[in-house]
Amino acid sequence: MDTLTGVRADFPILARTVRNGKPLVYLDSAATSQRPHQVLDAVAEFERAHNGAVQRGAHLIAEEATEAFEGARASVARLVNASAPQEIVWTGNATQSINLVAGGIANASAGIGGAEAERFRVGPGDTIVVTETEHHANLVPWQQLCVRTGATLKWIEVDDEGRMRPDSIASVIDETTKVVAFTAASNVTGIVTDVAPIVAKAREVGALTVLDACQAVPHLPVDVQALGIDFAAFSGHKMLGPTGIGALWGRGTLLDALPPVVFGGGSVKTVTMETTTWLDAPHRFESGSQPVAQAVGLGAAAEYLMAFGMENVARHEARLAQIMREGVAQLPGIRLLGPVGDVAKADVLGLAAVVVDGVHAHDVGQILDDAGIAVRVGHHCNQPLHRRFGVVSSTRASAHLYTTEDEARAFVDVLGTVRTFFGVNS
Amino acid sequence: MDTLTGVRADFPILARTVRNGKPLVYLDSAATSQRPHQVLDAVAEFERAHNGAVQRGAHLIAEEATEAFEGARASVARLVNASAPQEIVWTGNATQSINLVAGGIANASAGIGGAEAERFRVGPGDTIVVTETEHHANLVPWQQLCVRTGATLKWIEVDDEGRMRPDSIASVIDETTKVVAFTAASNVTGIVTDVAPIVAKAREVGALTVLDACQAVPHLPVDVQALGIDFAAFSGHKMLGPTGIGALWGRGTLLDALPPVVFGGGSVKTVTMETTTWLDAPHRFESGSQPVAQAVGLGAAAEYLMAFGMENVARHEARLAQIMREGVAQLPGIRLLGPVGDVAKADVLGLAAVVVDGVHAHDVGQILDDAGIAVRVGHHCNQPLHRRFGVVSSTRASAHLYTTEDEARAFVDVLGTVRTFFGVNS
Amino acid sequence: MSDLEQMYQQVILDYAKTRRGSGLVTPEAPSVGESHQVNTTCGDEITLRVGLDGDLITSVSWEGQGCSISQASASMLAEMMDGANLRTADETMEAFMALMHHKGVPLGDEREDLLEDATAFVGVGKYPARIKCALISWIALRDAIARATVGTEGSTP
Amino acid sequence: MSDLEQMYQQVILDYAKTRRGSGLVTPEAPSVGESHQVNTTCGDEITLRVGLDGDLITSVSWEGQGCSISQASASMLAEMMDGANLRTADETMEAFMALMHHKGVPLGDEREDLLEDATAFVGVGKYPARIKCALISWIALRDAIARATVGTEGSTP
Ligand SMILES: Cc1ncc(COP(=O)(O)O)c(C=O)c1O
Ligand SMILES: Cc1ncc(COP(=O)(O)O)c(C=O)c1O
Repeated sequence: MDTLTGVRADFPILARTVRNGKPLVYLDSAATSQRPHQVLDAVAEFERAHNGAVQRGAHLIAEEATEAFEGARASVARLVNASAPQEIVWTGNATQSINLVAGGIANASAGIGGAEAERFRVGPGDTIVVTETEHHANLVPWQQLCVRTGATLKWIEVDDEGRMRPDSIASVIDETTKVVAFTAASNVTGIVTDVAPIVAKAREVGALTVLDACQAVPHLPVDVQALGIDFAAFSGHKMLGPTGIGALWGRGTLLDALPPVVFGGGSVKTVTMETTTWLDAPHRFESGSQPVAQAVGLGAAAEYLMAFGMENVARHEARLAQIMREGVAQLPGIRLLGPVGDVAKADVLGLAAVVVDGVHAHDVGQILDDAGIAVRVGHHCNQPLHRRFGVVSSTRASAHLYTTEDEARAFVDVLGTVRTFFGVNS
Repeated sequence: MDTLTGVRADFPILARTVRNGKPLVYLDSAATSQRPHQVLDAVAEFERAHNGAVQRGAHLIAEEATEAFEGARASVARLVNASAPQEIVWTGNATQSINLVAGGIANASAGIGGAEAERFRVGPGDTIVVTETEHHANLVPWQQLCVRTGATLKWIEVDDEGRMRPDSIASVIDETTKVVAFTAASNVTGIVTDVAPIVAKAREVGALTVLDACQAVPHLPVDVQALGIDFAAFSGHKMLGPTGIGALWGRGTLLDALPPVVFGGGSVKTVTMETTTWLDAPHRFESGSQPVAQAVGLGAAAEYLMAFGMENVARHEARLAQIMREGVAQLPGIRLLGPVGDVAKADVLGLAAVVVDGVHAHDVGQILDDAGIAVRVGHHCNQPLHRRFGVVSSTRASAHLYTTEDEARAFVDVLGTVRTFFGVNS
Repeated sequence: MSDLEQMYQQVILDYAKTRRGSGLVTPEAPSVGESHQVNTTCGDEITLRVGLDGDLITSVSWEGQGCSISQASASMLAEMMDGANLRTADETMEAFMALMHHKGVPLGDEREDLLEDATAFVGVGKYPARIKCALISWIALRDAIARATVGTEGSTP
Repeated sequence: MSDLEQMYQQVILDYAKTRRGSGLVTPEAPSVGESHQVNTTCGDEITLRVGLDGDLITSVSWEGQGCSISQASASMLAEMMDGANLRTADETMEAFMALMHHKGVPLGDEREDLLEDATAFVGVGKYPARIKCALISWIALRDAIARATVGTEGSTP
């Protein structure tokens, strides 16, 4: 608890008040997290004193900027246990990271990238596998890859709690499968995916694995090497870092062969009017001036998380998940999406998405907002899963390492008043 | 001069010292500009007090964040005289802005975007026209568009000063031309393009025009409507804004029909497992969590530039160009790339790229660096133009509104000592 | 009255419950127009249909789901616009949009007479994220009228 | 001596001017390897060719353009490595790379004997952006040797 107080003091926004002077209870961290002053200061210090063009200048501040930029890459690499900093590619967000892989595969299939990119080719007869619990960011790029290449999209189905069904994993991934893209943790149910069986099946058939680690890296220990995956995508702004930066991790040998999708300066070796050759990763994917200050901020965020310890983050959030999910389960007329029952044992993130009988998510969110509690309402960029659950939208509370147990309880308490407010007690 | 002192005080980094305690003379603004505290403060204030997920939350800080984000869009729209804020699309940098157009056209040609995207289709027999003075960011995306679609790349040639040749404009753009992509101002010669004849010819044949306005928007008044172009790309970090943000301006009707290139949440209307429909611009291009704090910073930068007045920026830099270019022209054994002679009349940016006889650009840059003068050395992401000039690299000094005449003179003075240092006086 | 109570006035909650005009009907009118709108934040949808006879709105019906603000707005719109003429409809729409962007302050002019019960939506203006909810049915109405008018340009000059 | 003078020592400027080993030759060696490297910052290139006879380097020649640091480095490398055996070459490369990452401080151990005149490059370590310039020919050497060795695996086991 002492540590938690210390942690909260690091986050300036947590001290502010919102509607009617109420203290902010920020429970929208799955959408975007808040940043500690350590991150804000790293960015500000960079901008105030070391801002210069990276990897290009022969002057002092350009050298300082390059050092800060590459140092940040090393920090992020350490956080996810990449085997080398060059396996971390900077992007704008997790969505771009996933599109980089899907777009690179599409480009390879269109003849860009030469012989070394052959291994990424897909076409008619091949299948791309996703799951029914994916965020739009890990669904739409693969739909479009199929449109561009003639490959077929298939998906692993989920059960009524939102868990990927083992029989579906076994039957959907087959010899035609070239890519299996799946989430490490759901932003709606909070379920943490059991990665091993999926990777095992994908490897058996020689398919690439792409992990949407957007909700995992900020909240759980993630070891990309131990997971045995090929690519992992995540976002800075969800892991205490700045907006405007994301990352893709990929195996070095794959990254060096995948064709780029954004073309321009900084990613090329030699350019003539007719043709272009690319640098190795990560630079081949980092065209144009990079989000340098944001990378520096993300590096600071990675250091902050490592200092706190990802195990500790996970443990803290598991406790919050329990408070929220068990609390909600007690409330009449409220449906919890995802695991119910003995949540203490379930592997779920610190979040709870609920559907209130007779009250629309927007109205639920408004009552919470009036109490100073910030949550997300809507489909959370995950329409197919909501449809699978037979609902259009939900109200989601989500925590991070700075969330207190009292805040989790406040969510449950105010949620309990909603049906009375709208007169739908039955 | 009074104003200039006031301006310099706005930029914290200009007060720092570099090698041997010498004051920083920052002449690398064409690579990346510095930011005034107004921009840094806007970003910091946003992060400290208003950070929330935009366009999605129903809670107070999400509303505040959305308002700041969209307000910034309106500021940038005003700076370039877009006819509506929705004509400004946020990207990561100018390179991404150009790739968005080239990639959208490639996607339209691959059947993405449906009937409304038909107008963007290109294929074998069609030509895409660029120029010999393009930055890699406005060359390589078009090369790759040709690889993907079977269209042919052609280019407008430049004369020995680096000016696009009128006869080449007249002959290269023809009935087969679908896109003409060209720079508004060169980052090597500093030449400001005479846009009108190119747009006239492109319109005559019904080709789309894409302007690389990366070096224009930060330094000159730019009115996208008056120019008659279809798309314009520019970067935040070159116009006193943060890294990690760029913008694409496009005509509303075109933007609403161009297929997106990055797919995910926030850009879609309805998503099922099988298929997806897109929102209108700008949102259809803004997939995933956006660079919100950076947009807010760029909005502040646009306001700063408008308050100073783009005419005033241009006038100040014209004077600096004159000092640098006339000064360099007096130095023996030094070649100025781009216009020489009566530079007072020439329409050039406040920059000078030089080649020193017998001394490599890296070595030139190092001597300048030792005197505290930060310049760029290399090919400045523009290999074809350097090749056209028969050189591999050059040393470039480039100014912005905070650059003083004394700094411009210091560059000339130190440059004059380089050949002696390396013993190549002849 | 707190901001929240101002937004969720009883009259709004009542209209949300009664859902006037809900259930699409096929109007016997010379010209018919239909519009489908989506609120992308939450996935809510509305389909609204109008029947026009010259410049008279002879029928307004709709189908859809959404929050209490959007349902109340559609419900009230149907009641007010059924039987209105196009000029009144136009003016009412304008007045309603103005109210939405008035940051929770009553318009304080003759437009309030036009709005009748719809002035109860004044509180929504304090919640920018909810303005879309209140407007979606009105946007659908405008679009449906435009479609009805285009479809019959020849017959009702 | 300023940092700048430390980097641009006379011996470096001299080697840059004399360009030992420049001009590609076709060695009469049992195995030959060639490497092409580009410094993407400035577009500089170098092609370096080695002849190997067993573990003896019998020829080093190169062609390319670049800054004084890169030219001096290639020039000195050619002088030092021509006639060296592979183990010495390896150790010298290692020592040179260590020197480059020593932030301008002499290594201060027996590796300096190995480096001979190349210790003059110590000053480059203070300028991270220039390390690539000093290393590019050494990277080409390592690559060329690797290629020569692979190409002749059968004949020189
Ligand atoms: C003319 C021109 N176009 C495009 C770019 C690319 O801009 P960015 O690196 O911000 O994407 C630059 C910047 O180097 C430029 O000078
Ligand atoms: C599971 C998951 N994947 C992907 C994303 C997309 O992340 P971003 O918006 O940062 O690109 C999100 C965030 O909403 C998410 O929760």
